[in-house]
Amino acid sequence: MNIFPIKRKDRALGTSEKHTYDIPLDKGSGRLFLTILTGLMVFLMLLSVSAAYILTDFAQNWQTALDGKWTVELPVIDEDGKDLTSKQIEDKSQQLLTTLQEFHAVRTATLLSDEDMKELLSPWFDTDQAKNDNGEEPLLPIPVLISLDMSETGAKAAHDIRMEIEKISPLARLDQHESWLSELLRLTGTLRFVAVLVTIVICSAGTLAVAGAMQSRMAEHKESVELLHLMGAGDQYITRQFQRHAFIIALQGATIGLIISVLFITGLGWYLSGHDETLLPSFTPTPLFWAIFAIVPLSISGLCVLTTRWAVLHRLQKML
Amino acid sequence: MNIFPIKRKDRALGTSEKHTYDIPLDKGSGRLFLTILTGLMVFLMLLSVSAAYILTDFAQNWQTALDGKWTVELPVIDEDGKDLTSKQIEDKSQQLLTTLQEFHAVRTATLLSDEDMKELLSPWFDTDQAKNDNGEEPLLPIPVLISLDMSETGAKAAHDIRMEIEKISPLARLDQHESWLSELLRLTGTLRFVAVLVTIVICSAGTLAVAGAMQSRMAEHKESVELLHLMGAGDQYITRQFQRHAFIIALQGATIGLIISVLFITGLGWYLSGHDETLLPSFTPTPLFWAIFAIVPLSISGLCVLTTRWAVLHRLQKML
Amino acid sequence: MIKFENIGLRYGVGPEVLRDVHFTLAPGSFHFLSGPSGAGKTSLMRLLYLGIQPTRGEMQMFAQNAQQLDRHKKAFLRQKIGVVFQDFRLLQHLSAFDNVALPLRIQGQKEKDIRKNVEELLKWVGLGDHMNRLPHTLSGGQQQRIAIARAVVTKPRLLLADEPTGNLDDEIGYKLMILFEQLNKTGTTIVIATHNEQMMERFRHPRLVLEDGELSVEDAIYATQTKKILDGVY
Amino acid sequence: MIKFENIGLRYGVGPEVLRDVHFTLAPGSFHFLSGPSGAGKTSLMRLLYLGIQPTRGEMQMFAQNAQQLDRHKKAFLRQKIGVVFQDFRLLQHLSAFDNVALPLRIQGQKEKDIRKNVEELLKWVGLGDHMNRLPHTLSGGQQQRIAIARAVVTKPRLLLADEPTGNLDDEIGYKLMILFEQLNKTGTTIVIATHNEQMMERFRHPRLVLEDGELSVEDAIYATQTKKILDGVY
Ligand SMILES: Nc1ncnc2c1ncn2[C@@H]1O[C@H](COP(=O)(O)OP(=O)(O)OP(=O)(O)O)[C@@H](O)[C@H]1O
Ligand SMILES: Nc1ncnc2c1ncn2[C@@H]1O[C@H](COP(=O)(O)OP(=O)(O)OP(=O)(O)O)[C@@H](O)[C@H]1O
Ligand SMILES: [Mg+2]
Ligand SMILES: [Mg+2]
Repeated sequence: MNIFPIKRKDRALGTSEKHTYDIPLDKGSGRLFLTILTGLMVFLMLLSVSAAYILTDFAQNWQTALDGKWTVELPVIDEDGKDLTSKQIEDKSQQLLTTLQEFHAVRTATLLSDEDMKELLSPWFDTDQAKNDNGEEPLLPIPVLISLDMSETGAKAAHDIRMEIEKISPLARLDQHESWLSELLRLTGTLRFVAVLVTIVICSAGTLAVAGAMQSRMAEHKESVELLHLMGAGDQYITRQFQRHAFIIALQGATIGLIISVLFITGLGWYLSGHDETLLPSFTPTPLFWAIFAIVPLSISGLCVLTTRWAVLHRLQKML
Repeated sequence: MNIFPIKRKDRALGTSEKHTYDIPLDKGSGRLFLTILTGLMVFLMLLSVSAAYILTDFAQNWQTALDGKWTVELPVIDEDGKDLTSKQIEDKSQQLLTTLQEFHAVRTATLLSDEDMKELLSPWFDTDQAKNDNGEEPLLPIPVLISLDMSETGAKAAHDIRMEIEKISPLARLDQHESWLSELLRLTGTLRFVAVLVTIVICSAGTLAVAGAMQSRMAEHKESVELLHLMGAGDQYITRQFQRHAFIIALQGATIGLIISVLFITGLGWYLSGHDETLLPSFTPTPLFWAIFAIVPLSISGLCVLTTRWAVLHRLQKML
Repeated sequence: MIKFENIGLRYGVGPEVLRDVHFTLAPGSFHFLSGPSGAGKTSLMRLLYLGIQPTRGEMQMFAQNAQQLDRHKKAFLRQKIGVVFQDFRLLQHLSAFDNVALPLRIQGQKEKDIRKNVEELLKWVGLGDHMNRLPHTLSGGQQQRIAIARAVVTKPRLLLADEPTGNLDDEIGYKLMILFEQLNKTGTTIVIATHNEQMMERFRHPRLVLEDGELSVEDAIYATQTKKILDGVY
Repeated sequence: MIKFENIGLRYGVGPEVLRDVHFTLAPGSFHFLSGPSGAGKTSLMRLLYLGIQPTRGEMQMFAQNAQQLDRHKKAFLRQKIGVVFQDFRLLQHLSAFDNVALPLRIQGQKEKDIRKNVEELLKWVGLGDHMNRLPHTLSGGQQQRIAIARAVVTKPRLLLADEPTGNLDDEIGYKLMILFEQLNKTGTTIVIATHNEQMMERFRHPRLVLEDGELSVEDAIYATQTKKILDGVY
């Protein structure tokens, strides 16, 4: 009973608000905690899931761009370190090309044109200038590259090709891309694994926290819950109240988390695009990527509701 | 009323524990929050205060070590870039030394011996080896250094000295240490300022949080507080209950914070000492430094108690 | 309808509060439950509304063994029981109206019917003007009337009232007793725990008397003699 | 000792609960306060124990203007008043003993004296075996007796009891009335709000009757006639 009613006019009048909850879950301090918790869960989850997604995308890019693509590299110097003439280079590369095309495992072999080379090297050298300043020849001895599209990438094919090209030029080198590609793929695999792990940890911790919070809310409103029981309310009826409460709070928290993550990821993308464009493959968000941003908050809300349901039912079972 | 008493044998028996609080402050969820809060406050505060302390110590070290110490540097090459002979070096340096010692502003001028030089340079070069491999001469042209202990460090003294040494050797250079010393001092000043700022922010935020927590605890136990009032309990009596509660919790939190900080700082010191001994001046904790570790937790506990006192009294004044 | 056989009850490891309690309530019967303070009236009520389990003995309610019901059946059975608690147990954040409407909402009735029934009942108990007030702004007697209204609004098959007129003046107390009588005429079995001798004298109903944890049943006729004398007074 | 002049009270913007209340209580007097449920008995009590301020009028208590006291004096004045609340207001985490000891501890009495006094009083109200129990494990009547013990343990100069026997059987109710009478004989001014006609008949004391927010004082002699008839019954 409020014994200082004059001080609070509205309460003193005592007209209550619209009936929404049988149990006053919408009041009390637990609310803010749960909102922040779900917000955080959604934020971290979105970060790790989108990181995993982007990594997968990168890995696929690298894989499709480079899988089955080998390269033969022909330096433009001879064994004694002297520069070859244009004629010599032309001859050697034509020779290599024909030899390589005869291999069964090679689908096509293409000599990379100057244009291709320029593009390939542009991030590292100011290739335009290098050529123009000295007329025909570039300042640095740019090697001739022959790109191979392989139908077969076994060790035998590699061995055979190596044997052949050595005959033409001992300095020519076969690059299978494999070592650094697999390195990169292993790295992204690890990162993806970490992301999944983080997701799992967040989910479990969050689930436990939600369950704990709900059980403490139940303890707080024990008397009301017992009263509802004694009036013949089934477990479902009582659980629904908590579920609704959890759903509203989770949705609020999830929205906040979603907004923060979108801002964060957009900001990060903007920052990265302004800096090292060449460092990472460019990533264009697909519809599926954006779908994650709808699915994650909804699933977390759903998870919260289910957890609540489980926690409340579990506790109710213990009551008489 | 507990209507499921059979399930909880102890409660059902209903014998209460020893009477400690008129208001059941020791129960409920606010407790953990306050403990963690004070723990965090103490931890952050200890970090920033000891950072400020160590920085002050460093700054003083640098100041006393370098204040009033100038250096004259004489390169061992002539104007055309050719190495000077040992004789030439000897002559020039003796000439400089005598000239410098005649200045009124110079207290003493000392030629740094080879030993001194070796020690001075040891962090950067493997000076021992440099000398031994090539007999007498070091690999790099190590300049001759004359250390000056100044009784006066004004701009005029600097100008006069510069004029004189230029006459002897145009390449000789006067190093006032001032630019990098003042740079360093400005940096430590900034850091110290940041530390003080952090301390103030933590204190204010913590104080507000404690006040808020206490007022919400009061709201939670409004009925009990009102009842005590109606029984004739004065504001002091009620406030004492909250103060005692705050004190116990704050002390617990402070102890936790203290332990964590000591572990943290010891760990950090151990890590740093294992790595770059030359990067930072060594720091030996003085008794005053350790006193901080006693004072900060106690002051924070005191602050919590005072804040609680203020918050509770303030709220009580509003009651009838 | 209700049959207690050899019921014993103890709280925790305390002494037996009820011992060898043995009685039958016929459908449509009306009993007073009396006994000194601390005799176990409220405890017996708790057993009847399935708030606790007896330590021993057998309880039959609505022709079912009450100790072996599953949760669903128990909830269903409780919907047929209306309870006025000794300490009211109103939900403090709900208005008087919502407190009374609660059992109807739990039973899933239509909101339109609920409004009509609840408003009518609240007017009847004299709280027509206070329907939207929160319990803590009402007087003790007004709160008790809400508790009573909440217990009878579902027209339960068993009504348990624990000291339902302790905070009410005689006039409104008698008015509520007449409400109980009317409910009883429509077939509701009623048990009222009370200390109010005057009320028990005035309304002739058999009494269950608890003394030292043991229950004895006194017939209504016993009390008639005294009642005639009192009838002259009022 | 207590003088109300033209006192009016309204809660918030609601209607006036008390209107032009006007009365004087002499030191050592004993009054019943009656009136239908919702008449304003508890509200008048709240004014008397300084739980609320009147909206208008003048209140004299213990020869002081009660509306102009500073906080310290108010606390001191409240220590001289014992209150039995209609809803008990026991502290649920304290044992029966500690609940009763609380006002003595607030007054700063010695722990040894407290123990002796409280134990004696609890035995007297029949709770000697339940001293270490928490309130929620006690029956309604037992809780009410703790509330009464807490109000009288300080031997207050003014005792306000709001429906103090609503949950008690007649026997213990009369025993407690005798406790109040004894306290009254030592000089305590007593006001008891009650609906219990029987009790008011039996103990001849003047009545303050609240009706429609207005107070009238009925003398004890008025009730004597009826009492004689009743005396034959019991
Ligand atoms: N939850 C509980 N835990 C332990 N003991 C209890 C509990 N509830 C009641 N008791 C004890 O059981 C006994 C009977 O209590 P009960 O409330 O049934 O009495 P009652 O007849 O309703 O009394 P009253 O008329 O005062 O309400 C009392 O001695 C009481 O102390
Ligand atoms: N805190 C409050 N805020 C608003 N109205 C209130 C408040 N407390 C009481 N009232 C109203 O004031 C009127 C008088 O209440 P009060 O509690 O004084 O009655 P009472 O005489 O004690 O009744 P009862 O015998 O039922 O206890 C009632 O109509 C009640 O609804
Ligand atoms: Mg009872
Ligand atoms: Mg009242």
